[in-house]
Parts: sequence; structure tokens; C-alpha cells
Amino acid sequence: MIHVAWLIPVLPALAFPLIVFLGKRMPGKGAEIGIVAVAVSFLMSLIVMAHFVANGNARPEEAGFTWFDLGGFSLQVSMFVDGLTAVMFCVVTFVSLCVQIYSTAYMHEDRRYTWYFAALSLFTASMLNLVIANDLIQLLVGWELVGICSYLLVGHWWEDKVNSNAGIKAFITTKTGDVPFLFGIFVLILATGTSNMHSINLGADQGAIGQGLLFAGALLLFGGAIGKSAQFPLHVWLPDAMAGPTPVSALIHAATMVAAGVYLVGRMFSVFFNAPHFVLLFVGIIAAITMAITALLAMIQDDVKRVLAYSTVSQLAYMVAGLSLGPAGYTPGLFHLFTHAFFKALLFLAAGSVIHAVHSNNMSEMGGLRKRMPLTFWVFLIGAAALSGIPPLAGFWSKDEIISIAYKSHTYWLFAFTLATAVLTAFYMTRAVLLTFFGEYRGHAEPHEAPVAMAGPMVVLAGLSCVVGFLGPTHLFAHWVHFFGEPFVIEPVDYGFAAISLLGAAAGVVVGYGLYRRWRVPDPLRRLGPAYTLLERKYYLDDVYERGLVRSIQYPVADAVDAVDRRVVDGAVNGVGLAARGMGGLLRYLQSGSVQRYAVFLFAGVVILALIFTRVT
Amino acid sequence: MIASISSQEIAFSVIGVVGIISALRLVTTKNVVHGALYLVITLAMIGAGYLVMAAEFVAWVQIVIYVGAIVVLLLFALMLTKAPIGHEALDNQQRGISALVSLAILSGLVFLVLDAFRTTTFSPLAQTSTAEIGQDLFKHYVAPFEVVSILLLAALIGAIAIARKDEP
Amino acid sequence: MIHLWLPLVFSAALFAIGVYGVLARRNAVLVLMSIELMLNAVNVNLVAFSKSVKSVVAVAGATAAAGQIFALFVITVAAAEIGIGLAIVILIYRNRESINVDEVNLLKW
Amino acid sequence: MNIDYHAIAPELFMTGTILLVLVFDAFLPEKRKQITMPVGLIGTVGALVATLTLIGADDRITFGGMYVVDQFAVLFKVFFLASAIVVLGLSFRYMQEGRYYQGEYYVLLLSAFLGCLTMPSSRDLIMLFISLELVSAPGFLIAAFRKTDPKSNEAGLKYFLIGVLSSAVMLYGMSLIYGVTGTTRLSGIAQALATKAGDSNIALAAILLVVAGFAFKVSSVPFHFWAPDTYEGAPMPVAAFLSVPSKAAGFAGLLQLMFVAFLPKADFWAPIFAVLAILTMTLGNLVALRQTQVIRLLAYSSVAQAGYMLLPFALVTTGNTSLNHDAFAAAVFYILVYGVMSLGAFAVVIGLAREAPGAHIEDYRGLGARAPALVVAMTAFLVSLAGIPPTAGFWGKFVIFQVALDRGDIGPWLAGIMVLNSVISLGYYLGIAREMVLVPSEVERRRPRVPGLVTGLVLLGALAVVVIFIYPDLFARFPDGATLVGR
Amino acid sequence: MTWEGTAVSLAVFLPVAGALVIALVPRSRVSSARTLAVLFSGAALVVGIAILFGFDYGSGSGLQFELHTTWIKSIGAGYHVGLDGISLPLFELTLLTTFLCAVYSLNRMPTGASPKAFLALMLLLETGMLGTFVAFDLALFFVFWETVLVPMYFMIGVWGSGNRQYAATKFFLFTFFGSVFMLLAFIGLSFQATPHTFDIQFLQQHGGAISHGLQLILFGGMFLGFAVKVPMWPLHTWLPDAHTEAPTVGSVLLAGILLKMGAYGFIRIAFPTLPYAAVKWAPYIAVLAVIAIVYASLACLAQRDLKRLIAFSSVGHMGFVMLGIATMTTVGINAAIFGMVAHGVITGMLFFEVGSIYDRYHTRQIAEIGGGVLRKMPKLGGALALTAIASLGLPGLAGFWGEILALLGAYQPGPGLDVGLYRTLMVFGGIGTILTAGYLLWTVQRIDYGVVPERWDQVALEDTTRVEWLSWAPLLALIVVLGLVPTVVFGITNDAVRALTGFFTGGG
Repeated sequence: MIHVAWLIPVLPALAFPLIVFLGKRMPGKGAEIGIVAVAVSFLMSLIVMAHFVANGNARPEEAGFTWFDLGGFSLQVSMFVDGLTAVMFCVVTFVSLCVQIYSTAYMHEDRRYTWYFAALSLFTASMLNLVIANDLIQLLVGWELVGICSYLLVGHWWEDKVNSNAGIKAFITTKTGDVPFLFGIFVLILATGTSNMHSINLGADQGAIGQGLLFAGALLLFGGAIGKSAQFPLHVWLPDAMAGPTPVSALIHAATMVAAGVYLVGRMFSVFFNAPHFVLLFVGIIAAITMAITALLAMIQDDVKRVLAYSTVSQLAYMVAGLSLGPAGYTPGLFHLFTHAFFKALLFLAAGSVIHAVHSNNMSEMGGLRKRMPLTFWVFLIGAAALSGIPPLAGFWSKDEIISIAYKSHTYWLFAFTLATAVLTAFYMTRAVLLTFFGEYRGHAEPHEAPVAMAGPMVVLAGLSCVVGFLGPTHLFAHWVHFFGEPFVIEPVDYGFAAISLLGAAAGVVVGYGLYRRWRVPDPLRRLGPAYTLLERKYYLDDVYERGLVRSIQYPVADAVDAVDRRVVDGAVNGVGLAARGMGGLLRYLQSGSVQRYAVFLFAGVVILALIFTRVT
Repeated sequence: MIASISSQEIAFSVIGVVGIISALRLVTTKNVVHGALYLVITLAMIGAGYLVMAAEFVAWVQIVIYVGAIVVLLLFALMLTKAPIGHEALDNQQRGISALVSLAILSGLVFLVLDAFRTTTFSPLAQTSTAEIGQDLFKHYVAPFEVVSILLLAALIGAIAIARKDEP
Repeated sequence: MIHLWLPLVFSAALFAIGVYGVLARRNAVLVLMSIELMLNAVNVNLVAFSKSVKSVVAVAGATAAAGQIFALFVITVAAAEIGIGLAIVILIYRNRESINVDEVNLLKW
Repeated sequence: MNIDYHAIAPELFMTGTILLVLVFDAFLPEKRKQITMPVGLIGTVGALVATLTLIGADDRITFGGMYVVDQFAVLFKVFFLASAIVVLGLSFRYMQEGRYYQGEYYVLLLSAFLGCLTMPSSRDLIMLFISLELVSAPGFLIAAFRKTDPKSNEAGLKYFLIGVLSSAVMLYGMSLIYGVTGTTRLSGIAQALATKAGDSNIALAAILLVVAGFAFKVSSVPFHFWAPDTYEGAPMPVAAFLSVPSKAAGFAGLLQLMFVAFLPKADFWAPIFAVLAILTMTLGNLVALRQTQVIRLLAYSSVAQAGYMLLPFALVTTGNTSLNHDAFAAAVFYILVYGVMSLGAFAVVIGLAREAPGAHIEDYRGLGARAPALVVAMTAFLVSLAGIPPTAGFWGKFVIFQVALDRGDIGPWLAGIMVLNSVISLGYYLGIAREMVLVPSEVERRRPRVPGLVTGLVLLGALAVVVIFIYPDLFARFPDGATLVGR
Repeated sequence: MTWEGTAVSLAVFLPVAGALVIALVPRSRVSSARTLAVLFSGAALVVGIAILFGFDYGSGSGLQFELHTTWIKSIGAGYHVGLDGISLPLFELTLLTTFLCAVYSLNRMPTGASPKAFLALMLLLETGMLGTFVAFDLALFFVFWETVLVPMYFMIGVWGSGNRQYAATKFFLFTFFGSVFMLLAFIGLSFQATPHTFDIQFLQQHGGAISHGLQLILFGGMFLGFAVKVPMWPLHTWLPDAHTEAPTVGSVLLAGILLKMGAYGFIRIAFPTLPYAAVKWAPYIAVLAVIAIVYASLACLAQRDLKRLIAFSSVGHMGFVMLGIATMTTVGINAAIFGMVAHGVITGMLFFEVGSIYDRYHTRQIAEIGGGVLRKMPKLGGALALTAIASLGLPGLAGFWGEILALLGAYQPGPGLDVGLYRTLMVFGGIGTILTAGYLLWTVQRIDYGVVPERWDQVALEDTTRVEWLSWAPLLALIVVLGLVPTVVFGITNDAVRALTGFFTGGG
């Protein structure tokens, strides 16, 4: 079965053209094609997973065929299936399946319903391709394709310029990270003569790649991760990307695509690990900055989706932080990726349900929904608790592992950051729950509970959010996903650290409850004064990018280039033409019309020629 | 530079000076008819020069065609065109540059001639006779002779067509 | 015995004077006369050379009388040219009531 | 003495034709004078046939070496007679409708063509001089043939004055050549110039003066000033005559002088030609950019084209026989190609003379829609003049470039200047095409009534331009085989 | 006269025969001219497809379907045509694109003068373009090269829009300016072979023997000719004008094929015949190429005219092609050829779409169209979005491989080239890809997205017609196929490119 694992991405890929060309004529307007395809993929993923569950140290499955030969090196379409791949398969196909089922209801009245499902299928296929790829270029293909799908889906409601702007911003920002990523690929290809990721990893392990090249390669690759996983300083696109339909956010911007950067680091971990130590240090620093600043931002958002978005960035930073701790953090980092996918997708779907009901994203127009949408409330609460690190839910286990590993590996500063972020996380999630579901209803629409198609996936995800966490302390996950042969440091869960992180979470919850028990205008955090403004302005980063970089290139610089092109470059061309005409205009005055003047020229010409050419001895 | 001056040279010099002076008058005179007369003198002096150089056939052709025919033709033209008299009427505005060009040509040619032929002399009498010229003309130069007749014919017909007053 | 330079300088002078006349005179007939001076200068050259070139190398087509015959052709052609020139002058006079060469400048640039 | 009558049969035919036309003219009633043209045409065709019999024959030397009929001469004679047929065809309706003295016109035109015929056979200074005058003198007259038009008078006067002055300069040079070498025979001059006598300043100056006379004929700067004024003022077929047969005759003479008589002094005169060529093409092209009267524009264009044809002369060196031969062939080939394309362009202008007698460029607006065939042909001619494939003019330039680059030294520089000039020239050639095709006419105009004969000639010319392009060997082997006797 | 020997010539000259036939169609039966154009270009395409089947892909480095006879003895030019792995993709692209243009013209003929003339010129143009890609004799190459000028001049000048006369004249003069110097270089090159020859294959094998100084000069001459055509910065200014003013079919052919001729010339002639000069010139070419990439994308941001924007984008995309060539590596040159084919397909398609938008809106000003095309005409808008996304180099679509592999080539340039410089250029090229994505997405946003402006709301605008689909579908399919299965090009080119790089890596 594992030999045909390649079918997992291929099925949704086939679904895409089918939906595009036939979808409109199907009874379910194409949705069923996508759902069936991804459902089959999911089942196959489970089978693949089972293979690794059955045997934690099963050999990775490699296969491939030549895509094309070019000069000396040949490019392959190939697959590399190991435990990590299998886990990712399951996550992607499962979340995609949930989201697609959910969307049949959520997007019910959308005018581009069919196209929406086509894009979802394309995304799923691309993401799965990214996961299965054993070739950097192939991975890049998937990498960019998920980017364009994100662009298309974020801008799905492009009638409103805000949405298409967000799509462009998402694409361009991640593309900015992709360029160093591309160069990193070049470095590794030229260093090893192959783009096969497994070979490159082996090469790095065996010391076949020089330190300098590893350094450059790893840093540049991380550039891609910064873009895709929305790490500082390229995190700015993700909150804006919330402009897309909420299920899209759940799938792409919470569970899968944004995790691709983390996955990349995990997949190429030999390169990072064997590179000079500074690389992982740098990765950790970036992660620390990101998790802190975005958690702070999440505190003050009014838009529930933005809260979740910043939270996502922050949690991604957790994962990255985990990986930055080296082999010890490898499994926890990826485990957090795994658990986060469930509860964050759940949170988004639940938020979507709320938004669906109240026709607004803003928490200031919600409140008191606990009674009107009890199911949604409960699942949201489960998600929030999981995210906040309340045991025994999923987030607790994975986050706790990272925090404790940070401490145990003597990376105390990172420990401090992770712990502080945990407090903040608990705080802002408490705030979100309170503002959304408690107090009085402040909205205008008539809220109603989600239909079955939406509720089902939410319930399933909620259930999973409760249980998947136990894969951590039971070390099952570590058996499937580990670095370098053997699972790393398997030791019993350190309840001391669990207590610390739980304490932190509780602190966050308590403060949040204290502040947001009742609906208050203005937000109590405004009392922070200038600090609040700083957060409100998103540390002015968007302003710097937007006004300083994008607008200045888009208008003054571009206009200047255009002016230079017209006036100077083209001006020179036209100037030559005008000069020729001008000279012609002057020279024609020689033709004065007076025949005797002509005769003067004639004789003078002879005399001058004679003077020049006759040798005067 | 002149080792000895022969009588022929004296004669030629005199002829030359007269010819040049009248030529100069021709291009400076204020009266066109006078100009024609100066032309006659110059042409005649040239003919005389040919005689001194013992090229008598050319000399007589010179006198007959130029003095006899061409000058008359020119005089007719002068009368037909009622040319005005006076400095301004006969000269254009570029006398200065003309003089300059003319002097440049003169000095150039004189330089070249003296440079090449300072010492060359010839004895006129030892040379060709009219009979020889006639023989050569019809022996070697029949072709141009025939062609030039067509030229004259064409010039004649064309000149008539052009100068004729009536409209076709 | 004549020094060759003597007729040649005479010819050069005539030629130069002719050039001056052509360039500086505005009356078309005078211009024609000046042209005659130039052509005559050529003839003086030819005749003088025909008397002196015997001493030059023997080359193809070097006949004794070539120079003088050349001069005869020049005279003939000059006559034809004068005829043509005068015809044109008269034509112009008929159309413009003037034969000032410098006024003939409809066509220019 | 024995005269080779076969050798001079074309000239004899032509002479007979001239006399016959004269007789017809005398006896035809006023309204039927146009019949003189077919008479002349038949005679010209006869002369052409006579010339064709000389192709491939041995070189015929007659009149004591003064008159030579070699393949070079035959080639040019065929060319002249062919262009004579074209010019006659172009003249027919134009002259008939324009109240001209038709009989006299054809007599003069054919006389000038007789001069063209004798030119490439003339291997003697006297003969060259006479031939040149025979080409020029009737030209002076027919340039002024629109008698009531002051512009035509002016055209004649200017052409005449510059022509005669140039002749005088040339004759002065010839007299000096004679004085230095003792002969008027071209081969003799070459012999003498190869000796010490050729080293004198006066010999070099004489060469310069002789070149000046022919430079006038080919309208090289600074002897070109007559050309634009005369082309513009003269009747259009006369302009066509001046631009092609007359110019080609000048080149025929120049080729013989330079490649026979003056070849030993090539190192002296080649740089002069370099200067003349550069000045000529550059000035011609630059000024042509500013012209709005098409004939005048074509006149400047023909000045510029003369510059291209002069360029191979600048590449000649004393001693490098094969290179000299290539330069010679390149010049001849370009002249022949130029003849086809330039006559074609004039033919189009003449064809449109009924609608646009002033030949102003605005008159041609929107012609693309009204006379597509004519415009296609005109485009072919213009593109060819600019030297762009797929037309014959391209190979014309190509061979010149080839020789120039083979020459090395100044050759590449000259080629570089020439290509720049090609670009400039394209500016105004395109200008004509633009007015004809791209700019619509502001006023409603009818389809032009183009004489059938002219249309036929135009299309024939266009076809020739393309055919020569596709297979230039058809044409290019002539100059290759056209050896000059005495060289 | 075998099929092998005549097939190429048949494909090259069928269109010109068609042009003649069309020219002879009487004025009253003009509509049949359109059918004839489709027939003749289709016949040529059929020959091309037959060649595709007969081509031996195992030996792409050698000339196939070769015909080598004398043509002009006096000049030394031969009629030498054939196809190798480098020519074949471009040859087929030309056949296909022109055929599609003919199909498109069935009901989208530019207004103006006689359609007969337009179609005849288009076919004449096809012959010139095809010939350029198959000629293996410099003189023949040049002839075909220049043959495209006249038809294109008239296509722009007569059937173009607004400022067409200026644009047409500029196009003609500018390209002619470049090519005459190239001609001089060709002739100069021919004299360096003994015996003198214009045969490209022969010259390639003997390129190393030419003195270094002369090589640099000859390369300079060729550079002018090819660089103007590509066009490379700063010789590009004819392009925006010409593309903008040309009728749709003219723009498609200009962008789709004509520009490729310049880059092809570099690959086929300049680099292999002058290996020493190539190494010396390549860094400058690379620098100019990268300037073009960045400059063009910046200029694109400033364009208000949709067509001009697309036109400018060609400058940038050809910058990638030139960067690939200038790396002098197998990867880079393969990338360049791929990039050319991809750009031909993509930009050709973009111009089709822009043309169709113009046909409906009668304006090219982005602000006047005002967005909402995707709402108003979902098919047209969708096709535009797809093509634009392909243009920005998305993997899985055609535009990707040319860009990425050109950059890869720049990371490790050929022997003798400054690695530091090329890597710096690579970085700027990478920045260029971001800017490219930026302006293309911005353009899609401004055209496709948003609500339909009021002024167009009530106007009935027809979505893509059947004939449009007919002429677009192959290109759209190619965009996807090339992206997913790049072997369709690389499989053909790789051998030939390897053989070619041998001339300057081995012989330099």
C-alpha cells in the first residue's frame, strides 16, 4: 500500500480539473468530487500511517522517476514517505476533508461555489505534493502552488478590494521569503549535485557539504520558512489573510500551509543541525521574537479571526522554537504542529460558525452567544482550552514539551519567552471566549446554531483536540516522528514543568477573566497607553512595509523609472532621430538655390581636395 | 630661373599679357558690349599664341570659330536680352569669395606648373604640321569625329526647339 | 625655344579669371563668356603640350597631333555648348524678362 | 583602316533611329507627333538586339584602340538600352499630355542614349569627353523642355552651368594628363603613370580634376548641387533619365578611368573617393530626410546612392588585383541594381503624375487603398533602395560590405558609415511608404488613372527587384565576367 | 528531392505561397482570404507536426531535415536549412502561433484597410520567422531576419491604434539599425574562415581560431543586432510602442516569436562562433539582462495602459532569457530556450486576451476598464488570470522553468565567468521575480477583480467567443503542459545545448 502513497496527492489533483470542467453539472456543484477525492486520500493516509504505527522504525519509502535531465543533473518527481510524511498526510487530508464538508454549508450561497471547491482540491493536492516531495524543486513547486491557492482563496470574494489586497499581500510577502528559499535550494543543489532531499540530508550528516555552504543553505532555506510560516519579520500577511472565507483560514492559514515552513525545517533538519550553531540560534531568536510580539498583538484584536491568526503565528513560532532546540526539540516542535492543526482548525471553524451566524467578524458585535449557539460555544471552548494549554487537551502536551525542553537544554531565554507566551495565549483566548460567548449579545443579525454539515466537522475536531495530545506523553508520536534514526530522549513527562506551564496558563485565564468578565468600552487594555497604540499600529511594521517599501516602489520609484524610460532612454533614441533631422535641416541650407553659390562650392571643393590629397613636396 | 629668353618667348609674353589684361577687363567691365569686345581681344590673343607656338591650324580655327562665330552669337544674345549697364547690374554679391577661389586656383595651378615644368622647353617649329593633324584626325579619331557630329546636330535641334518663340 | 611654363601660366591665368567671371558675374551672357575663357585655357594647355610631349615616353596611342586634335574637339564642343547655353538664356529671358543668374532661385533646399 | 561594324552596330542602329525620328518628326502632323516614340522604341529594341549578339563574344577593339567592345561595355550597353526602353515608355503619355515638342524631345533623348552607348566603350580621353558631352548636352536641353515653366528653365540653366563648369575642370585635368603622359589613350596613360612621370604633383592634381568632371555626372558632393534643383524642375521622365542612365554613364566612364587609366595611382585617389563617398552619402541622406517633394527627395536619395556606388572605388589599392576586381564588380553590380530600383521609383511617380503633377508627398496620402498594386511596387523599390531583404538592393549593399570588410584598413570604417547611412536613408524611404499607406487622405480622391504602359513597367520593375533578390547570380555574374580590356 | 530534405523548406515557404494566393483574391471575395490564411498556415503546421514525428530525438544535437545546396555563388552564400534541438521548439512555436493567429483572425480582424493585405503580410511574416529559425547560413539567416521587418511595419502602421505611425517607424528604424551592424559582423566573420563561408556549422567549429580583438568587435556588431531584437535594456524602447500600437495579431507575433529571434541569434550564432568574445561579453549581457528584469518590472508598475504593461513585461521576461544565455551553461541556455517558448505562449496569450478586452471595451486604459472583468466575463477574466499567473512564474505553469533555471545557471556560471558577479545578479533577478509577481497580481486585481463599474454595467459585453476559444485553447493547454511536463522542451533541447556549450567551454 505504501508504494502507491503517491496516489494521495494525485487524487485531489485529479479532482481539480474535474471540478473545474464538470463541477457545474454535478448535483453537488462539484463539492462531492473534492470531498470524495480527499476522503479516499485520507483513508489511504490512514493506511500509510498504520504502516508506521505498526512499526515505528519502518524504513522510509522512496520512489521516483526522472522529470527531466538538464546538463549534468536530473530532476526527479519522487516521494519520500516516513513517519513525518504519514503524519502530515493525515493532518492535511483530514483537515481538508473536515473543511470541505464544513464548507458545503458555510459557502452554500456563494456565487463561485464550484470554483471554491476546485481551489480547495488544488490546494490539498499541492500541499500533499509538498509533503511527499523528495526533491527540493518538486517541493518548491508545491510550495509555490499552495501560495497561489492561498492567494486565490484569500481573495475569493474579490469584489471587495480589501480581500484582493489581502491576497496579493499574502502572496508577495511569502514570495519574498521564497526567493532566499530558492537560492538556498541552489546552494544545496550545487553543493551536492542533486536536488534529492534525502541525499542532501545524508550528505549533510556525513559532512559531505562544507560548513560555509551549509550555513548559507540553511539560512536561506529558513528564509522560505519565515515567509510561509509567517515568522518575524514577514508575519504581517497572515492576519490580513483572514479576509478569505473562514474555512479557508482553518485549512490553509491554521493547519496546513503555514505549517509548511516548519515542515520544511523538519524535513531538512540535517542541514540545519549540521550547519554552524548560529543557524539554529538564529532560528530560535526569530521564533522567540515572533511568538512574543504576535501574542501581544492577539490581545488587542477585535476581529475574532485576527485573534486566531496572531495566535497561529505565535504557535508556529513555538514549533520553530522547538526545532531550534536541535534533536531534542525536533519531535516536540513537530508534535505541536500536529496538535495545533486540530485545535486551531477547530477554533477557526467554530469562529466561522459564529461569523456565519452574526454576519460579522468583530467580537464587539458578538457576546452572549453561549446560549444561542451552545454547540459552537463548547467546541470553541475546547479549542481555546487546548490552545491555552489546559490539560489534558492537546495543546497542553505539545506546548509543555517545548517549554520543558527549552529549559532542559539550558536555553533559558527561550524558556522565558515560551512561558511568557503561554501566559499571553491563555489570556487572549480567555478574552476571546468571554467577548464572544459571554455577556449580552451586541450584534444585529439573528444568531442561530450551525447546520449539521458545519457542526459535524467541528465536533470531530473537538473530539480529536481532546485526545491527540496523549500521543505525546505516551511517546507514540516520537516513535513515528523523530530525528536521526532513533527516537530522542524518551523520558517520562516532567510534571514539574507541566505544573509551571499550567500555572502560567491559569494566570492568563485569571487575568483575562478579571478584565473581560463584563463587556467594557473602551477595551481595558487601552489603559496601557502608548504601548497599546504601538500594538494597535502593529509595531508600525505594516506602515514601514506599506508606506516605506511597497507604496514607494509602486508609485514614486515606478513612476520615476517610467519617466526615465520615456525621457532619458527613449529620449536618447528620439534625440538621435531629431538630431539627424536637424542636421538635414541645416545642411539643406547649403542648397541655397543660387547656381553660382553651387559653383563656388564646386571649385572650393576641388581646391580643398587638392590641398589635402596632393602631396606638397 | 630663366636662363635665356628667346624671341618667341618675348612674343608670347606680350600676347599673354594683353590677353590676360583684356580677360580681366572682361570680368570687371560695367558694359556688356565692352565685355564682348574684350572677349574678342582675348580670343584673338590666344589665337596669336597658337601661331607663336606654330599651331597654325588650331590658330585659324580659333579665329574663325570663336572670333567669327561665337562672339557674334554672344552679341546677338546681348542684344536680344537687352542687358543693363553698370557695376551693380552685372555683378552679384559674391565677388569677394569668387576672387578668393579664383586666386586659390591660380596659385595652385601656377605652383603645379612651375613645380613640374620649370625647365621644360620646346621648339615649336620642329613639331606637327597641319597635314599630320588631318591625317591623325581621320585615321585615329574618326569615332569621336562622328559622334561629335551627332552632338552638334542634337545641340542644333535642341537649341532651336528651346529658343523658338511659338508654342507647340 | 619656348619655356613650357610660359603658355601654361598664361592658361592658368585665363582659367582663374574665367572662374572669377563665372562666380561673380550675374549677367548670364557674361557668365557664358567667362566659361569660354576657361575652355580656351584648356586649349592653350593642349596646344602647348602637343608641342612639347614628344620627348615623353612612347606609350600606347601617343600620336603627335593628339593635343591639337583634342583642342579642335574642345572648340567644337564649346561652340555647341554656347549654342545650348544661349538658347536656355533666351528662354529664361522670355519667361522672366531678365537674365540675371542670381535671380534664378525658385528651386532650393 | 578597318572598322568593326559588328562592334559598333548598336551605335549605328541608334544613330539611324535618331535620324529616322528626326525625319518622322518633320513630316508628322502636329497631333500625331507621339508616333515618334514608337519609332524610337523600335530602333532602340533593334539596337538592343544588336547588342545582345555581342554577349559572350571576344573583345573587339576598333578605331585603333580608342573604342573597345568588351563584356563590360556590352553589359552597360544592354543596361542603357533597357533603361532607354523604360524611359521611352515612361515619357510617352507624359510628353503627349504635357504639350511638349515631342519629336525633338525623342531626338534629344535618344542622342543622350547614344552618348551612353559610346561611353563604356571609350578608351580614350577625347572619346570619353565627347561621350560625356553627348550625354550631357541633350540633357541640358530636355531638362528645360517645359518651356513656359520657370522652374524647368531654371533646372536647365543650373544643370547647364554646373555641367559646363565641371567639363571645363575635367578638360583642364585631361590636358594636364596629356601633358604628363603624352597620350590620351587610357591604356597609354596607365603605362605612363606607372613610371616616374606619374609621381609628380601635377599628375595627381590632374587625376583629381578629371575625377571632378565625372563626379558632377554622378552627382557626388560637392558637385551634386545641380541634381535636386534639376530633377525637381525638369519634366519627370527627364529626371528619371538623369537619375539612372545618365548617372550610370558617369559611372561607366569613371570605372574605365579609374580601373584602367589611373589604376597605378590608386593609392592616391582611393582616399579621395573615400571622402567623396562619405560626404555624398551622408549629405544626401540627411538632407533627404527633410524633403517633401517626392522627386526632390528621390534626387537627394540618388545623391546618397551615388555615395554608395563611389565607396568601392575607395577600396581599391595599387597591386591587390583580386580585391580590385571585387571592388569593381561590387560597384557595377550596385549600379545595375540601383538602375532597376530607382527607375522603378520614378516610374511610380510618373504614373501618378496625372493625379499629382506636383509630386508632393501629401498628394500620395491614402494611395494604398486606391492603387494597391502601385503601392506594393513602390514599397518594393523603396525597401530595395534602403537595402533590405527581400529585395535586390540588399545584395547590392551586401557585396559592397563584403569588399569593404575584405579590404580591411579603412574598409570597415567606410562600411560602418555606410550602414549608418542606410539607417538614415530608411527614415525617408519609410516616410514615403508611410504617407502612401499609413496616412489616410484628408480629401476624397479618385483612383489614380495610371497609364497602362507605366503600370506595366512598374510591375515589371517590382518583379525584377524580387527576382534579382531571389537569385542574384542571374545578375551578379555579369559584373563578375565584365572584364575591362586594358586592365 | 526527399521528404527529409524538403520538409523544412516546404513549411517555410508554404505561407509565402499563401500570401501570394491571398493577394490574388479578388476584392469581392475578401472573406475567402481568411479561410485561405487558415488553410495555408494550417498546412504549414501540418508539415511541422509531421516533422515533429519524424524527428530523431535521440540525436538532437545534429542537424536533421537538412538541405544544403549552393545558392549564390558570387557571394558565397548557401541555402542551408535544417533543424536541431534548439531550432525545433521555436520552429514549432512559430507554426502554431501563426496558425492560431490566422484562426483568431477569422472573426477578430482589426479594423482598417483591406483584410486581404493583413493576412498576406501575416503569412509573409511567418515565412521570415520560420526561416530565421532554420537557416544555417549567415546570409540566409540575415535575409529571413530582415524579411520580417516590412510586414511587421505595415501591420503596425496600418492596422495599429492611435500612435501607430510613430511606433511602426520606430520599430523599423531601430531594429534595422541594429541589424545592419550585425550584417557587417556576419560578413567580417565569414572572412575569418578558410575558405570564406557563411556556413554557421562550419564557423562554429572554427570559431576559436579568430583573433581575440577581432572577436570582440564582431561580437559587438552581432550584439547590436540581436540585442535590439530581444530587446535588451537600454535598446528596448521600440518595444513598448510597437507592441502597444500593433493590432492584436501583430502583438502576439511580435511578442510570441519576433523577440525570440534575437535571443536565438545569440545562442545559435554569436556565442558559439565567437567563444572568446562570448566569455568577455557575457558579464555585460548578464548585467543588462538583470537591469532589464528589475527595470521592466518597475516600469510595469507605472503603466496605465494595459497593453503597454504587458509589452513592458516582455522586456523583463526576455531579461531572464538573456540571463540564462549569459551564464553560458547548459542549464542556463536550456532555460533560455524554455523561457522563450514559455514566454511565446504566455505573452502571446496575454496579448490575445488584451486584444479581446480592447475589442469589447474599446479602451486599454486600466482605469477606464475599471475592474470587474471576471464578474462581467468570467471566462475571459479567468483566462487572463491564469495567463498572468503563469507569467509571474508559478510552478506547474510554463513560466516557471525558464526563470528558475536561469537563476540556477547564474548561481554557477560557466567557466571563465565571475561567480561573484553572477551571484549578485542572481539576487537581483530574484528580487525581480518578486516585483514581477507584484505588478502582475496588481494588474489582475485592477482588471479582473472588483465589481463591474457603472459605465459597463448596462453594456452587453460578450464573453469569450467560440473562435477565441479555438485559437486560445492550444496555448492555454501548452501553458499547463509545459509547466507540468517540461521534458517536452528539455528533451528536445538538451542534447543540442550540450553540444553547443561544447563550442565555448571546450573551444574557448
